Amino acid sequence: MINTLLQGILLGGYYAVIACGLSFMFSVMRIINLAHGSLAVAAAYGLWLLAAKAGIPPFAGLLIVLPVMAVIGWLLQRFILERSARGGTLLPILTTFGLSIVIDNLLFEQFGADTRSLAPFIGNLSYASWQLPGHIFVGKLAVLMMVTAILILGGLQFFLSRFALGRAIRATAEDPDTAGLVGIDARGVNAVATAITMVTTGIAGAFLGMRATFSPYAGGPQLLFAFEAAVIGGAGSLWGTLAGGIVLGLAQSLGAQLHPQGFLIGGHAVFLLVLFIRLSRSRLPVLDKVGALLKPSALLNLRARLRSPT
Amino acid sequence: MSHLSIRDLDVRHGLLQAVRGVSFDLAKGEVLALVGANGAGKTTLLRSIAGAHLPASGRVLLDDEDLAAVPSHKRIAKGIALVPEGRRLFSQMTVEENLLLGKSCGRKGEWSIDRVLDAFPNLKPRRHAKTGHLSGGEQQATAIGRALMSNPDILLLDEVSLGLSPLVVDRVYAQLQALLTSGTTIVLVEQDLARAMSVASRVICMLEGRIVLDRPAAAVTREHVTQAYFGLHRASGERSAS
Amino acid sequence: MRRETQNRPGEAFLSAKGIHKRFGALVVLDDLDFSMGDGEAVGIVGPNGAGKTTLLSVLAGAYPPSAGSITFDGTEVTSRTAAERCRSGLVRTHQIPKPFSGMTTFENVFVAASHGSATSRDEAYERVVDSLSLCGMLGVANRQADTLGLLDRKRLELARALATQPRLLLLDEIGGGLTDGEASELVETILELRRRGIGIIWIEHIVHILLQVAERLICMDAGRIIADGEPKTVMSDAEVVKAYLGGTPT
Amino acid sequence: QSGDTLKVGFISPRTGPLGGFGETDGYVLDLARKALANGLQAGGKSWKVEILDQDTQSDPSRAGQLAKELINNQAIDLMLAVSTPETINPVADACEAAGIPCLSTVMPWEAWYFGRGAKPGAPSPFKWTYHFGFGVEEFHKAYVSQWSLIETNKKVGVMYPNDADGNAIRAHLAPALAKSGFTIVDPGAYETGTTDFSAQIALFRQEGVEIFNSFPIPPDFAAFWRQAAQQGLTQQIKICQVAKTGLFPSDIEALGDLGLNIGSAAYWHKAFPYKSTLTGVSGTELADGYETASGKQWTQQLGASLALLDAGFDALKASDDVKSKEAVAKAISTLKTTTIAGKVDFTSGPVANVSAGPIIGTQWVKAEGSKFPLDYVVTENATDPNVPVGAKLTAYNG
Amino acid sequence: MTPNTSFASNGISIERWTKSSRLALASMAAVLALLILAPAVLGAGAIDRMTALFIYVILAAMWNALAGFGGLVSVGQQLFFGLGAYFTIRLADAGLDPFVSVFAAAIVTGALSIPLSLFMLRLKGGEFAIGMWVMAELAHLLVNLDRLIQGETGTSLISLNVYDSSMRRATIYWLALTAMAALLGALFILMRSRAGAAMQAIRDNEEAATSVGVRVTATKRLLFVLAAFGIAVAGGLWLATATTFQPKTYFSVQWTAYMIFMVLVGGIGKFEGAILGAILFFVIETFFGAAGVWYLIGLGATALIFSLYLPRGLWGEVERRFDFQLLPVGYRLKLPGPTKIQWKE
Ligand SMILES: Nc1ncnc2c1ncn2[C@@H]1O[C@H](COP(=O)(O)OP(=O)(O)OP(=O)(O)O)[C@@H](O)[C@H]1O
Ligand SMILES: Nc1ncnc2c1ncn2[C@@H]1O[C@H](COP(=O)(O)OP(=O)(O)OP(=O)(O)O)[C@@H](O)[C@H]1O
Ligand SMILES: [Mg+2]
Ligand SMILES: [Mg+2]
Repeated sequence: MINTLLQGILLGGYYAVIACGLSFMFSVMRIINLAHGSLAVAAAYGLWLLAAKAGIPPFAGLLIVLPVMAVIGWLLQRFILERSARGGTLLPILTTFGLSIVIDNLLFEQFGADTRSLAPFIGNLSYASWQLPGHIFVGKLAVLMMVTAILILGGLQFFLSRFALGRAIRATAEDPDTAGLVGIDARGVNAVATAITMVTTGIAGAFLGMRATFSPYAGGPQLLFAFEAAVIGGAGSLWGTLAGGIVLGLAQSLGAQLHPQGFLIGGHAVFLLVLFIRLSRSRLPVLDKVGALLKPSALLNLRARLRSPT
Repeated sequence: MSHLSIRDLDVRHGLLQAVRGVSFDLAKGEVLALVGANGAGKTTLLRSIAGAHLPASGRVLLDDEDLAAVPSHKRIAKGIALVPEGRRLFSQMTVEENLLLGKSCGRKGEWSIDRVLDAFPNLKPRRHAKTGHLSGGEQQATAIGRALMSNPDILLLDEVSLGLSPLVVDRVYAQLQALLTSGTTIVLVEQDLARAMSVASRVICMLEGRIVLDRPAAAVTREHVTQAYFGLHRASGERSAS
Repeated sequence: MRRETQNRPGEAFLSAKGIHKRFGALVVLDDLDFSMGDGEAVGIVGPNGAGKTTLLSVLAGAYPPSAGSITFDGTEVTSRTAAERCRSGLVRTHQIPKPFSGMTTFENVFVAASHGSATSRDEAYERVVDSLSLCGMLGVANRQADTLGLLDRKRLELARALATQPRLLLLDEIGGGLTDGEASELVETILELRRRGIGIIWIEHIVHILLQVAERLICMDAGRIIADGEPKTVMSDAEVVKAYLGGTPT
Repeated sequence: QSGDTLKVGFISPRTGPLGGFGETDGYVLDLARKALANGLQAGGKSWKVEILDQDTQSDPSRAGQLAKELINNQAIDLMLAVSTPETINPVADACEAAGIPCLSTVMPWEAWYFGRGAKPGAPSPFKWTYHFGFGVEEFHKAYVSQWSLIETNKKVGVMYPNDADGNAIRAHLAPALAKSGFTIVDPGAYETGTTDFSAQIALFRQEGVEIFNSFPIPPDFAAFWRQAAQQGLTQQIKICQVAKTGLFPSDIEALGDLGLNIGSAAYWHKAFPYKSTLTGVSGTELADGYETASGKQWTQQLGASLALLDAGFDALKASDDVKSKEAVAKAISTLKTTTIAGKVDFTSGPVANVSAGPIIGTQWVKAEGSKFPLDYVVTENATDPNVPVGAKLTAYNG
Repeated sequence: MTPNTSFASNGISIERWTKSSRLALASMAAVLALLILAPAVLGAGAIDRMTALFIYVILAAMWNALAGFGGLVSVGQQLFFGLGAYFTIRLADAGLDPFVSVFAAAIVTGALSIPLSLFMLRLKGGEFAIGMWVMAELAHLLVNLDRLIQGETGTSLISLNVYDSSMRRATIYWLALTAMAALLGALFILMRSRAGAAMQAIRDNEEAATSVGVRVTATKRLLFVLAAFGIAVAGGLWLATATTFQPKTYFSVQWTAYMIFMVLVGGIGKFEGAILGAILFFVIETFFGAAGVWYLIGLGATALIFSLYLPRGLWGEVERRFDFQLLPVGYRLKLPGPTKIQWKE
């Protein structure tokens, strides 16, 4: 049981990493980015190319791939997302859907259908583990992902709420015209925001490639988990995404305990349950407290309250 | 030398011409009351000065520099700040964050969050509330505060007192008075004529996109303005030659 | 055209008892009692953030009170939705206008006319044209609502509310930003509604307009009613002057 | 002109997630077209042959649409469909509906037969569609033979997904294996796309299984097997026998060191001693030819696709009237031939419309002196003794 | 259909039809009538393709109704597509005639969508969109548990095999044609009705809609259930044409992606837009489908380019440029003469 819980939580760290960039776009910039998975896979291919053809190990490869991703993000915003975001919330769905098809198939055209993985290039990290008493194994890569998730999501949350640029990003996302009127260079800020997103997407791609295998069309299946984590986490909160990832991971692990096919069903069912409880809070006072606890921003408020004397 | 000058400005919304051939000059420290009926084009005019809406033709000059190619976020860095009609706050962000955003352009000056909260004490308890949850008046106060945070040279206020209770209106006007002494130029859209003329050094009345009256405040009576609203001045060539 | 009132003489047309409203820890309405008779015109003033709009929202059913009950025309409506209250004749306008931005002015009002009370389509058309002309919006009838200026949006709020054939109209700051001439036309319109027997609750900071219509004035502060009565008396009440008018009684 | 032209449809997944299966089809089709350049002799007449190859993009809906398009607009005389239920079943259903003979291979025949609505014991509901290749029985034979090569406790941990192969295997293979003396530890079906397998791994560890058997798609297996290594399961596994994943070298390469010594089963291997009836090439010639032409390592799909073409054209040759759909269907139903992938015999199948084919135990080992990192060796030959065994099975954890 | 209601008193009238729109409606009716005869003249291939087109039109129109008119953006409409097909298989297995099953299944799906709506319709924006997707996944997994379906293997609607192939083809064609015509007609009437106006109001501002008396939940539910029903019909018909039921295929998010593509390319919120989008998608698929990877890349690029350069979609652009509507659902007020903006009359 403890093992199940532990593995579930660690799995949550993986989901949180995968969801991070998506959540950033979804909750901060209000863009449903259907190309998120494809972009992550593209980054994984970048790392694979460096590792397999140039002998640069993936962790070093990140030093090359992440800046490239940032530049791609910047270009993406300038030439694609900016235009489409102006047309409301729906249009970016079409844009990023189109983008994902283009990316997937270009990858296929370039790399074929072969399954690839970054795991062969990182020694035994992909399956190395620490053994705890009670036959519990903790995967090193899983811990690394969890730590990364905490660092990225925490760092971004801190950046968004405490830094002028972070505030500018949020303001621009809400109303770019008015952002201009208060002196924010909306285009620039959005391009920076997308660049940040793409860096996190690049990291997601790296872990995706190290944890399992990928092929040109591998982006889609990961997308739904990422969305679930982001939505459970609640709009506007990146910490929430971490919580969302963990809730999802736990639900799946526990679901698998109940019934072998319960892994996916458990995750989906808990996702819907969380939404339901959140909705019912206003109607059923009993659920009020549970819902408030489930809303990850409650945690944040608590922290804020603890910190500020008022 | 005029500080802000508008030359033959035409602004359109699609087919509709909202501002037609408007020209005027403002000296530093002047307070202009811009009045006119519903739909006269006041908001459109202010927005095109602030760079939020591009004019079809004509020019906006700041200290003789043409602003045509200057986007809105750079105009505020040059000192032109707008309190937009309808507040346009960032509703997901708190009062404090909205005010801090007013500092984005990086202009130095004496306005700070504390000073804004002193000017609008009713905001103090709502400092960490999201502005989307504020009352109408609280929002308006935040919008004014946000513009002040950029320490503007030229402050454009669209419907300043809209939604403010009389007590707060008094405070706003007291603040404007204080700004005047520090040499800020102000353009004020205000329907309460008595109020507007108590601070204004000049009154411009617009009708259907045109200026139909432009006079020093001292030389204008309530009747003049009221007549101008209905277009009675058009024939008598009241437009100033400045 | 007006619907029959069911209430018996002596009973309040609209009454709210013990209304509390909290948003998290913030108490916005604090044990507030309020009632009014049929066809009455009540003005509400009060400093910013006093809870006026919140009171209106609770009365109209936009959100439920944290505690308290509301009866309208002899029926308990506390748990009714805003839409149900609207169809029984209790309708509000929004302080910050909420037009149906993708539809034309005409269509905006048509939705209200055809859903606010049960009617035939032709009757609904009739009512749309009536309220558009009453609010002077015939000229912009075919304009998409998101191209309207702020004042037209406010008028649209009024026209939409009118088209539902209300018996009690809750108005939230529809007089701000009007020129003197426009303001007196607005007063005329409201008086016309009064003549048609429609009751009015009107929140307004432009006190002199309000006084031309209101027979009774309420001043709120910090979620309570601090003065209630004949407008002149309320306006000169010391507490009102202190909290609201700031030493310049009109 | 259609009077003397035979049109044959060939549908396979060349792009999309199943693209690995179709990767070699271009090469195989080239060979076939070359062999047919001078026409096909059938019924005492020489026919011009046109092979109309189509790519399903791995999309079953598209597969069905393509089949209809070939039937309706191209008036094909015979349909060939290859690789995975996602490709074959929609095509076969379209042919069954339109009355066009259809021959297919490379998916367990149970999933083809029962998966399309046939009921056990009842007469075959299919008139126009035929399938050849491995089924559960062959897996059973191959596994029993392979797993007896190494001393184990005969405890088998199985991971069968809730899909075509998985369900057919669970229903029929597991009981058969149990009968042959193996203890089956089955945590139950899992859904593809599962990313965490702690529950199953814990069970296998607890039960002390030494043989592992699975029918996963590559991403599922990679996630599972790394986790198994992480949690110490792999150290106790002596035989890791996977199907589906491990068909193609890239799946195994992606596993890094963990991929070495994984056991697999092949529906074709270049060591098969047969020659293609259509092109005349042998197994080694086919594999080497492909490696030279493409620069990539040979895969077992080469032989399977070519075998389908072999069988299809053999049936055409054997039919009384190639232009009669009924005659062609009849020729298939009585077809007896030996393709590059072995025997095809519809007269003695396990059920009507099906001819069972071999599946051979194999293993992925580190390659010596090759430009490719892995070598694919035959370790047993129970289902087709003609195939030479090339190497001794090495223990996974050995 | 009262074309113009006049207000005799002051010469004001409300226009709902224009000359061109009447003509358009008449010619649409004529085209539909002609299409009935198609199986007698066209070849089998053409009939099959047209059946696919009709199904696409249904899908696009339903998604457009939901998102374009009701503001309910769902990425999970494959839920109903899959359920429509699944129940068809289930009912046919129970011995019902396969063609009858298609419509019975749609009714079952529509009925199921009612309790579902109680929950889903309370979700907003992105949560609704993703929530529907999750629902679809969940339904997919649950359907997989059905023994008849045999997991991802699926099964086939072999009871159709009793019909002779040309008869079967023509029947499916006529069913699809009828379903499309009926659903489009129902939708058009609904959108022109008062409920239609209410839906658009809800889309634009739910709170305001409630405050003027619109029954928000009931109205949304009407649309939700209609869309569920329509898409389930499409799913059943698709199954009838394809025979094979593999859950993964029918519950694939790709179906919704195609709906989004058709609607946004054609013009969201425009009745004509959805139809045009479906035709466009169909044409692209028919002519370039064989190009494999490059077809898919082209499809993606088309989506991209449209979203960037023609954000209103094809029909939206036509409407804007030429200011005319063929199938108008709105209202236009006609005044007797030029009127000035006045506060009061
Ligand atoms: N986005 C828009 N699209 C089309 N027309 C517009 C738009 N915004 C404003 N207009 C029209 O332009 C004209 C001028 O509007 P503007 O808002 O500038 O007037 P105003 O003087 O500020 O009026 P108000 O007192 O109502 O605020 C009006 O007729 C208005 O309806
Ligand atoms: N949804 C909400 N969440 C949190 N606080 C709210 C919410 N709505 C209103 N408030 C707070 O409740 C108080 C009363 O607001 P309300 O809008 O009723 O004031 P008001 O009297 O209408 O003021 P004004 O004259 O400025 O319009 C304000 O302090 C406001 O910030
Ligand atoms: Mg204005
Ligand atoms: Mg208010």
